[in-house]
Amino acid sequence: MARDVRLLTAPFDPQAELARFSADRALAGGIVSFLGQVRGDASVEALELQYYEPLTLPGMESLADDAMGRWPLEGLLIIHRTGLMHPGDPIVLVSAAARHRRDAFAAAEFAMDHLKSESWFWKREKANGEWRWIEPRTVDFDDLKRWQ
Amino acid sequence: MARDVRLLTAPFDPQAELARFSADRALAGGIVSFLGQVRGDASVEALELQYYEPLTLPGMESLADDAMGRWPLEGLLIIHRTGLMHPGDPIVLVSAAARHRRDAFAAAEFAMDHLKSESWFWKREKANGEWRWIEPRTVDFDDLKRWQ
Amino acid sequence: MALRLVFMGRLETVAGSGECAVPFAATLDTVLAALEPALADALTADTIRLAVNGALVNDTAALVLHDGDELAFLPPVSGG
Amino acid sequence: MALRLVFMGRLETVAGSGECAVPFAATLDTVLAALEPALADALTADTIRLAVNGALVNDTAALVLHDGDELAFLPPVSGG
Repeated sequence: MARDVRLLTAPFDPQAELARFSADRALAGGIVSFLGQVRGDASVEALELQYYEPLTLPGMESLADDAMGRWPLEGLLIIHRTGLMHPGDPIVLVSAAARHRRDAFAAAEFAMDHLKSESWFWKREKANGEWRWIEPRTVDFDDLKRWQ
Repeated sequence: MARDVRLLTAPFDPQAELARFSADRALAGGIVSFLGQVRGDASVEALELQYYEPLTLPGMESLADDAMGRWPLEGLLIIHRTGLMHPGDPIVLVSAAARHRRDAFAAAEFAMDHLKSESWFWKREKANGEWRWIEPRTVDFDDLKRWQ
Repeated sequence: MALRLVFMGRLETVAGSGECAVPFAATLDTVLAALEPALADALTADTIRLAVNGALVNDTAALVLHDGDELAFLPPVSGG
Repeated sequence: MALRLVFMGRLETVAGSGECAVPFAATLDTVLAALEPALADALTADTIRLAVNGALVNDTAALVLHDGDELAFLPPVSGG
């Protein structure tokens, strides 16, 4: 099970996922993981992520295939939440396992940069009782250019 | 508790450490972790890491301070095993939490590159019943040059 | 005979709901002409992408619609 | 009156143990001269660093030892 890509509408336990993923990666010398969680800013009360079924998961699967083709990985895990989340809730977990450390770091960062700027998610935040749609951030596009 | 640096002579549970670290990092948007474990190559039966008490832990603490000074981190965790280990055993866990993803990736990779090439550890591997000391790898020094 | 329209992200706020059904029309212009002008404007902004039945459309002028098609209007993504 | 010698990594294999006590001597050369020649050679290779009481020594020629000092001989590190 080299590639595991999931789009979840309910909460998940990132440590349990990582424990399972690293137990299955006996050959890998190194596993690099990124965990994104809803920030505990006092101002943000909730966050909602929308997805569009026909595009979002296929896009994530295609991103995973791209990463697996670029680096010699022992495994790649991409889990992304959608729906309503609150401060501290896990949003995204990316984990790349490789024999060589640099490959695992590069693949995990590549996957995150693309998830952040190219994946089919729309986000809104609730602050002071008001929902507000989040526009794309310029810095995310700058991050993406590094891989082109 | 922004900085947590430990040198352990007994096994540790990386997922439990990560769970605790990420629960304490409420402000961080992203946490990048590197887990190194003894490779499950059929050939390597055991691995032993030696350290020299007066240098090894102080060196790791100084490395952590350096990383905290270079990037705006919400927290940095460095746990390193010593002693006798077997395939699948965790060796090293580095975890960097930051508001911005790029900072967390850079700090975790910086810490790993320095642990691999500059830290006071001596490693030997047992294969086919014979212990053999491991020499430094050229690639580790190349990795290090990126930060200079 | 109908089409299904899907509004993602802030377009949902403009439309007042995430999706609706409209009477069938063969071209996008005819579909848009039957909508509230403010919504039609938002849907035709330069940054909005269109997907028909889950496939992105690059040339909307050449588009020929079929009964039952799902048209999804996609603002710029805002990151996971 | 004694010194403690510590042999890390592959030097432990050459020395046959990780540490030993030797009679006090004020200079490194005198300490080394009293050891097995094969061990003394291994300890003075270009790649070996010396730490006295946990502090790295850059100029071993200028080193003056004191009773009870711990001399650690450190081969190149092999990565965590």
